[in-house]
Amino acid sequence: MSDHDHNHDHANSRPLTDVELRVKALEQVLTEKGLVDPSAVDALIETYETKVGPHNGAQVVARAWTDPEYKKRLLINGTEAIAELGYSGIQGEDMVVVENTSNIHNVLVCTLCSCYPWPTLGLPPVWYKSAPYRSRVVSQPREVLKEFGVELDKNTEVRVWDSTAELRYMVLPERPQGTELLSENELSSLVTRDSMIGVEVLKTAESQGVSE
Amino acid sequence: MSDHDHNHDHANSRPLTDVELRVKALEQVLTEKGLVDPSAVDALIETYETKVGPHNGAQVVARAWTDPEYKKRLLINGTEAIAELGYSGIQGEDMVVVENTSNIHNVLVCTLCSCYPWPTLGLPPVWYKSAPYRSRVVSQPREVLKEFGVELDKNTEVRVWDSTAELRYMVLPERPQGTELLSENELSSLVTRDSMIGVEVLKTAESQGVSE
Amino acid sequence: MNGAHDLGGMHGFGNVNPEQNEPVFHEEWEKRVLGLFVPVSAAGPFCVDEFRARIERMGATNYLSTSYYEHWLHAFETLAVEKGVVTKEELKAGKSFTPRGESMPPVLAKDVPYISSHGSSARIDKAITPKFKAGNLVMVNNNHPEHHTRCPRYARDKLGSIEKDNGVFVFPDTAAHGQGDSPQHCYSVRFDAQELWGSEASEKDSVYIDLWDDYLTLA
Amino acid sequence: MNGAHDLGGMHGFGNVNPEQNEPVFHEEWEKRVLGLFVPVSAAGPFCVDEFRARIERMGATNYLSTSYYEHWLHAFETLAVEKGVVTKEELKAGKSFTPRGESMPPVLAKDVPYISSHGSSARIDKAITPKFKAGNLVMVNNNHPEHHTRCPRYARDKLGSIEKDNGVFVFPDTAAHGQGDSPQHCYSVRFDAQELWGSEASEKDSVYIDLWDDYLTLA
Repeated sequence: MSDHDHNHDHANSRPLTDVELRVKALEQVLTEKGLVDPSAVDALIETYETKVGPHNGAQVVARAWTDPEYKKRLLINGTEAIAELGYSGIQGEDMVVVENTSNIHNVLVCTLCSCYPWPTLGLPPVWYKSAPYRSRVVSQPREVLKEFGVELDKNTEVRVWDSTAELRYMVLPERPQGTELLSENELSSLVTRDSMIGVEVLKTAESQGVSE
Repeated sequence: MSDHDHNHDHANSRPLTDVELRVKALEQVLTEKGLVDPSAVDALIETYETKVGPHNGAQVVARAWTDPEYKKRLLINGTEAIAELGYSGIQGEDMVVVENTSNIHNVLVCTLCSCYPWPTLGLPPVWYKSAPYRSRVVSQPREVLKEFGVELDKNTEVRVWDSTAELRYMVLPERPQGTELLSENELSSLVTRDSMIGVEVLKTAESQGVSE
Repeated sequence: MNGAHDLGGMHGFGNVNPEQNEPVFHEEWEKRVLGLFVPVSAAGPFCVDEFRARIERMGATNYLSTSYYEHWLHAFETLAVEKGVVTKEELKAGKSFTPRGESMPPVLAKDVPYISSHGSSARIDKAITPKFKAGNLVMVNNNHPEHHTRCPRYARDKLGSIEKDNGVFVFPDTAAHGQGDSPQHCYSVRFDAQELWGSEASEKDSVYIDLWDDYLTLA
Repeated sequence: MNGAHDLGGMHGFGNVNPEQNEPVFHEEWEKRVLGLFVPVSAAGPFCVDEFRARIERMGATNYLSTSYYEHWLHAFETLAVEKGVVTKEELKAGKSFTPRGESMPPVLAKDVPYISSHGSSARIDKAITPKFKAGNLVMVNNNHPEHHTRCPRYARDKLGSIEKDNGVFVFPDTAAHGQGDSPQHCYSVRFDAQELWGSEASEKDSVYIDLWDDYLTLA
């Protein structure tokens, strides 16, 4: 897409779709007007394709699991504690971390659009942005979680967080049993994106076969 | 559409649309199975294209304007009073007539589908079945009425009837001023479909130029 | 079902655009669909609640981007298949693959005047004690069933008053899903517009909604 | 605006179908749209509330049948035209018809790390008296504005409790329409699931929603 002279996709030489033409036109017009520098667009893409992603959030979680003082700071002021590890910025300006425990299960949604904590989780997956998830998880969280393979005890309290304002939420998942001997680094490799959205409960290290 | 042998519309020899093909297929399969007699389909179409329409409701209104006893019966038991004039049946099995007065304005809608009193008003117009009308008239009746040219005094009471059950409503519009000398027949020619839905207020005979 | 069909109070659909001197039908195929209503609902018998439930499950974009008679066509096709009257393959091919049945005589043209002028009331002639009487204040239950219901979303959890007892009627929530008529009283319930839509609505205005016993609780 | 975007509690959209090992982007054009967010919102400055309001006005079928980045593209095009940065004709032609401007320097690649890691908080550093404090019971106002709002329809007229005061934030309802920031407190408000969805919901469950002073009344 950095070649703006032709209306063909060179990779497979098919004609561009309407939406591709619209994107191209917008970038082209703004570039000609000197309002967009395509290399800044490239830099942003690279940032969210390679640097910012759920591995960031996993570091935060692993630190919280291993450092009780950090965890305390994280739950009191998520934004500052997350920034300690170098993660901050767009769509994570005001972070709130909610903790899963043996009897509380938190799950995140944005029913009105698709708000998501970019600095720690990266860009949201398609299902998170889709009508089925946004419509159902807020009214039928247990059914939706079941579809994700999470069967909650009826005595577990489910808390759904609907991101209607500029606060961005992140779930601190429960540390799996049997991970006492793992290092912070090993722990972070256990932490999945879905566990930080709250649609996955992390398995013990053994059942995941992580300690190899 | 009575010729089922070709997938072309003979009137303008264009290929049939998807929806036309589906209708044709449904009727054809059911006819072959002996479950549909196409001449019964024709008879139903003719009924609602030529016999049943707002001229029926207009007769009911004109009678109510000229016969106080009839009006009383009409407002107490719409179904029976309307049947006195020979109008009854599908989508009018249980009729309720609501009366517009100098300070009450009634208007009909079916927010959930498009329920409508067929025996007196015929089949509903497209706008009545459309999302703009169904979504708005129930929450912003005065704005919608304004778009229809009806400006209501702020002291007028607006009653919106949402046909959520099998009752079918019909508005008895106010008899226009200056129509004292008109016959029941002349009066019925003043009564419009929209006035019986409640999106029109009938003008005086003079301003309509009906008495010629 | 909280679906796209439940349009009361929604925004963003634009102005009402009435067509001047609108014809009864705009297309020939619309006529056939209208005309098929009676024969199709006789062939593999279904009630109006089953019919509406099928339309509501079309999916939001499909529902909103298709017309009234396309909704009907969808329901006819779906119900004819569900009731075992036709197969999907037959509808696709436009021809019957099994011999003509003997058992079910079709509606005939000569029956049409009687049928159209009699219809089929959903009223049930059964003495059932009403839960409410005119003048009672009632709250609409705040239920959000996934099945068919005729309690519009905008009325839920709202306070109204029973205007009139309409009598005993088939209950759509069960009838739509082959779970019986559950006959019960259906009332005309009056709601202040401000109760439904907040203080921006006129205090003079009201909305009347027909609601069944099972939708309501004495306030 | 009671629009199709306000999806909480709606039915009929089917199951959630997560894609295994989903890539960050599925199409090349999606990357360009993501990458344009920062430069475009700097070029003809707009806030996130203006952005969301434009998406919500796409129309229900358009909104529901297009993807996240198509929503963004729609908002970019609409806002760039509204803000006078480009014309519709230019977008159609894919070329600029007026000379390159001098006044507004574009976002440069070297600025990207700073911008992406700093963002732009909607928090306002202003001492404003909160209307509520943690523990207060509040009713969500039953308003149905046609303009942009972040009060979801399913929460209106419902009773909740203030869980936490998040501080002072830009108010979306005014900011989305160029009517100023109207800074006010925004709270995390806790609702019993049964209050929102009726008795079929679990009595153990709750929903937390962030709501501003102007959406709430002390119960």
